[in-house]
Amino acid sequence: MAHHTHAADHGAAHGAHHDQPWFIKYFWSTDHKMIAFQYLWTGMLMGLVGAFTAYVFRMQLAFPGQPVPGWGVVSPGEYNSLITTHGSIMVFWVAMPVLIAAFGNFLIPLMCGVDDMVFPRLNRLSYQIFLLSAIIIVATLFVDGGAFGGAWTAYPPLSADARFSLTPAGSTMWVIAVALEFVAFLMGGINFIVTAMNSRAPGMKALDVPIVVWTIVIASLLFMASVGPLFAGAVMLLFDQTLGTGFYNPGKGGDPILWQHLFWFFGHPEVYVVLLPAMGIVAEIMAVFARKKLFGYKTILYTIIATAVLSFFVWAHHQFIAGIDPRMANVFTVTTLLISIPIAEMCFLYIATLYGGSIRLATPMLWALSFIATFLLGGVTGIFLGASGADVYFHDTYFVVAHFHYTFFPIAIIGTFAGFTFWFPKMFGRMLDERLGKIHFWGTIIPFNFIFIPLFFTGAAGDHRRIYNYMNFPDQATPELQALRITATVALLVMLAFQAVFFFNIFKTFRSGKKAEKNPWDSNTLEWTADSPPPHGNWAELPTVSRGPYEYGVPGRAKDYWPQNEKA
Amino acid sequence: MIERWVQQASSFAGDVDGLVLLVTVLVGFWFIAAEIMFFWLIFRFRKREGVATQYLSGKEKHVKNWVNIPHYLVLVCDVFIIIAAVQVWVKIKQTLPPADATIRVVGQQWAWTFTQPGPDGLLDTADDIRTSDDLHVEVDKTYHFKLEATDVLHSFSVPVFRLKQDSVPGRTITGWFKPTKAGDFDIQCAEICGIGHGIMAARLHVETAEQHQEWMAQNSPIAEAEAAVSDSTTSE
Amino acid sequence: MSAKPIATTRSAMDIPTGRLAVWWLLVSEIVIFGGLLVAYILNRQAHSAEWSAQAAVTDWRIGAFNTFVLLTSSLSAVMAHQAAEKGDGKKAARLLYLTCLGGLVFLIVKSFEWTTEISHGYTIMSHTFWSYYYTLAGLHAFHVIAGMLVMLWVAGTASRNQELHRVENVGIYWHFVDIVWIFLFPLLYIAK
Amino acid sequence: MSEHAHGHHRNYLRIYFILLGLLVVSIVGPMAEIRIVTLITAFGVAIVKAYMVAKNFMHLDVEKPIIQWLLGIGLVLMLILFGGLAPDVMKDKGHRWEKDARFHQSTDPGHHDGAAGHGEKSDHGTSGSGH
Ligand code: HEA
Ligand code: HEA
Ligand code: CUA
Ligand SMILES: [Cu+2]
Repeated sequence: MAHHTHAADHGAAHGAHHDQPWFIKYFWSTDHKMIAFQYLWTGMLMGLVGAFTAYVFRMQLAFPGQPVPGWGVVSPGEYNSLITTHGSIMVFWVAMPVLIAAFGNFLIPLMCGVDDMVFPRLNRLSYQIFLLSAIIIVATLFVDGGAFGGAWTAYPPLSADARFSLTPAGSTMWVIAVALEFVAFLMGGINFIVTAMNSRAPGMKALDVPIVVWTIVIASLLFMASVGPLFAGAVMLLFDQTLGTGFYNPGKGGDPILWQHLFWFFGHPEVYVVLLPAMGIVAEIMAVFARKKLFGYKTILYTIIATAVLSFFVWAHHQFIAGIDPRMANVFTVTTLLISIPIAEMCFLYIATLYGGSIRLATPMLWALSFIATFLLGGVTGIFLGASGADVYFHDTYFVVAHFHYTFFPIAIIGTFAGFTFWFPKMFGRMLDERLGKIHFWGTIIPFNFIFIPLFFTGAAGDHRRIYNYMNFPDQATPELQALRITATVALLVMLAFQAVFFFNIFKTFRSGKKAEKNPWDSNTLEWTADSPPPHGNWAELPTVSRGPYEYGVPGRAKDYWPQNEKA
Repeated sequence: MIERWVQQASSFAGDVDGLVLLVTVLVGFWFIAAEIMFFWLIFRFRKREGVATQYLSGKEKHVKNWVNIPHYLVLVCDVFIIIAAVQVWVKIKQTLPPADATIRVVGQQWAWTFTQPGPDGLLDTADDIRTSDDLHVEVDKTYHFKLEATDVLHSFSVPVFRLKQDSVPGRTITGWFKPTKAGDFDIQCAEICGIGHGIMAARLHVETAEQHQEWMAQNSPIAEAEAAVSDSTTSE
Repeated sequence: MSAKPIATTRSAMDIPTGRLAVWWLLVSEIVIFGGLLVAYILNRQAHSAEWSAQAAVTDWRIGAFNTFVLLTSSLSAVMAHQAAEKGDGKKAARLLYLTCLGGLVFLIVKSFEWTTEISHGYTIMSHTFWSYYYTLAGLHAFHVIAGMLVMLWVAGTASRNQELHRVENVGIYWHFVDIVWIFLFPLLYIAK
Repeated sequence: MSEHAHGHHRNYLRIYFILLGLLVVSIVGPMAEIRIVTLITAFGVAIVKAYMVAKNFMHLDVEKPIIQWLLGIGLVLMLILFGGLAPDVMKDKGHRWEKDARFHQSTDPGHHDGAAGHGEKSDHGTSGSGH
């Protein structure tokens, strides 16, 4: 048959590509590693945009009405636009592209021992659509009427009608950008899943696959299975905005709550879509730097799957008080609390992995460990919100904001830095400076806690979200609360200042960093058997696999690690 | 817990705070236990010369129980939290104790309108009192509210009551509260509703019976109309 | 770059890569159409009498004819697959062109139907039933167009006896589009 | 297809004619205008038709079980979505809420502002509802 499936893996991959024009090399490449870098740098740039918006609106909150350096006075409309853009960008244009697309693209072929993704051109197209969506969302900041200001959740009728939102161009562009981003990730997701399913190295059984590959694949799957209704919903929203249909307009027989369901049916799985890859990255790093086999690889895998399954049953915990049938809240309280079970197990297993290890606190490990330490707080504060009776009070307060930054920040920033510093030698062939790395680590992690711990308290004290100036609310306009708000903002400024160290470190390493060997961390997984950086095609001869990824400290061996490809 | 920052001024505020306290204790315990264990392990198994790492798969009984037993206990904690949460929820949102008065609360961009019965105690009659951004209620009376919105979503949030409910255009949502403490408090809009969301504040005045009578007498449209001589009462 | 990466040719799951990808594509399509259909059905249940009055306007004969057209095109698609399996690329291509023709007839009929309805004042704005009607059928028609384009491309290569496995893959997609219509037909035309 | 056993030959034409027959049933059945008959003939038959296309044309029956699972999961998710939404979107009156009659009698394309009642649009505007 024409597509007989076991085409022999005829050794040598494509030769290196010389003398390509730089546009072809950097923008038109179908090499999975180059596409990973495109996602990585774009995500990083978008991270800076997201950080800048956070800076502007946090300054406004700490010093209401004062002009913000680099922006000017923040009007109420601008405030809404800023937080909406911040939330949307951080989730869809930073967390997703970096954690799933950048690490997924880079790691899946390398860890599975193959030369590329199964559909390289689809992969390239996926990035291009993503880039287009990123340009559109950033452009909204400059259009007439300003960027969309209806929050990243975009609840109609506010989002559906320019007469309510007052951002005619911004809200339409927002919907288009988000929909395009979904398309890009659906394409990418198919690539990731099929590559991991079908193209693994000979000998690599399902349970020999590193956890991070599992998590990225399951996350893609989760995305794919949950985003459909919202994609349809986004089309409907677009029609409501541009054609005047009434899908969400009660005056025309539509229903605004419908959107909320469609959004959260996707939105809740989405938080695990970004959580899981970060968890996977952390698992890899912890195993390597604790020199330990993961504690219960299989159980970790089951908890990941259980989390993914349960995540489809909890969505309405975001809508407890949105006017849904109150009896439904009880169902969702139960499911929401149940989801703490697999995640608690996962955390416990990670902690247990440290037992009996020989822990080296290199920069990537510091990031990985701090992920666990901080995510735990984000996780347990979710329980307050999942308890419906308490959510009546906490809903839409800063307690929620602090909760999800204690999850999102570890995931999108800490997890990213962990993975970035860990795989940097493989990606770019040079070793980052450890001392600068540690300065950057402490300069990020300490201020992080000083930003968001105070916000738990302002939230508990009744500060609502998306308020541009608390001085309009007598009970909230107290000096004590203002002091907390200022603390958060100042900590943010400190954190932002320390990011300079990070960029300096990259800059310095590219100029004069030490060359990286193939396997600088004495790691087991396949990517470390390729050159640093791997050439086009990754290996001259594709590897085969003889064992699982976490055989550290196997008794009776001279070395404390045992690469997956080494013959027994 | 919450009462340290925000007063309790409704009959169910104490229930919510009790629930929050329960959750704090239960998850707080596990949070702290997990963190202590975590940092201790990092310290205990830091890299030392000549000490090799151990090879454990996670199936060994003596170590596995360190994960399994806490895991079951967490499940038990979950059950307690679910029971407590549902109880509080049912009390606030599902049951509807008999009302002494019913008021209408309408959110619109960007103000709250409150309609309450006048001296006759009935809503939608000529003596209704309408106020904007000020809600006067009497302490220790049970109120039902009918929550509506005219344009976009808003959310009727009264922190001192521990009460919050979105108002949805096209729906009338019924709820209740019973003030227990006199004083003036914030009402906020808790759902983003456009550029005025940040100024959509109202003030809650919980009054004693006498104060409330007095306020009603002063503000009754009938009284005003009578004072303005014969003109018929156009209550709108 | 033009040579296929080894990744594409491996098959650890024992399912050819292309076909596996099409199945995944269909999973994501199921939830897209599914979400829209769920919204439509719920809304229609909520206002059943009022919406039925609107739905009475749609012409079941047109819907039935188009169902017939799509079923027929599915037949030719599956026969193209059969021919491709036998290695007869030329025949497969001819059958694929026939399938495309089916798609074209479907679209032409649809456009007449829509023009008539719009000229009678039933536009996407006039009632929420019609909003769903046009969105559902429009999304479906969009898939028909996409399927036709891909099919033309596949037929081109198949006629040179290359990449014959693609005939099956595009066929699977086309049958899915057919199935969606099988459900849209009663939902939009029959239930009054 | 090698191992992908299409070995037993299907008579596609026969299946096609059965499908056409079912199409006729789904048109004729509802003409009786009996609700239950309509439901069975229109929607029940649609399910049968879809099943036949999936089984015979898409060859799902001889596909790897994992594929059947995947598609099945997609469908189950839609049922979950339906179940979660039904108590809100499908009903006019729920526990503690009802949809406002003023909001859904009209098919008029005009905006609902006027119909919504409860007073004039706020004139507070951006100037604030100051305290
Ligand atoms: C990746 C991000 C992420 C993650 C992982 C989570 C994880 C969880 N979230 Fe969070 N959440 C968000 C991101 C995230 N969330 C966002 C963005 C919002 C707001 C969106 C918006 O409105 O803009 C939100 C809002 C939100 C709400 C709605 C609040 C409201 O608006 O009123 C709720 C309510 O149930 C909730 C609950 C939970 C729960 C129960 C978990 C669980 O998964 C946590 C499980 C983990 C643990 C429990 C920790 C480990 C366990 C132990 C240490 C054992 C001890 C535990 C017990 C005894 C239970 N979240
Ligand atoms: C991943 C998600 C994410 C991240 C990381 C952040 C980061 C931050 N967020 Fe954000 N936030 C959201 C998601 C996120 N936020 C969402 C979804 C909302 C809700 C919006 C809404 O209500 O609609 C929100 C809302 C929100 C509010 C509430 C506004 C309001 O309701 O009025 C506040 C207030 O303080 C805030 C503050 C901050 C701050 C100070 C940071 C700081 O941590 C930012 C610091 C940033 C950096 C330090 C960037 C450094 C990173 C790089 C330089 C890139 C590195 C990249 C690579 C290595 C590849 N955020
Ligand atoms: Cu009204 Cu916010
Ligand atoms: Cu959630």
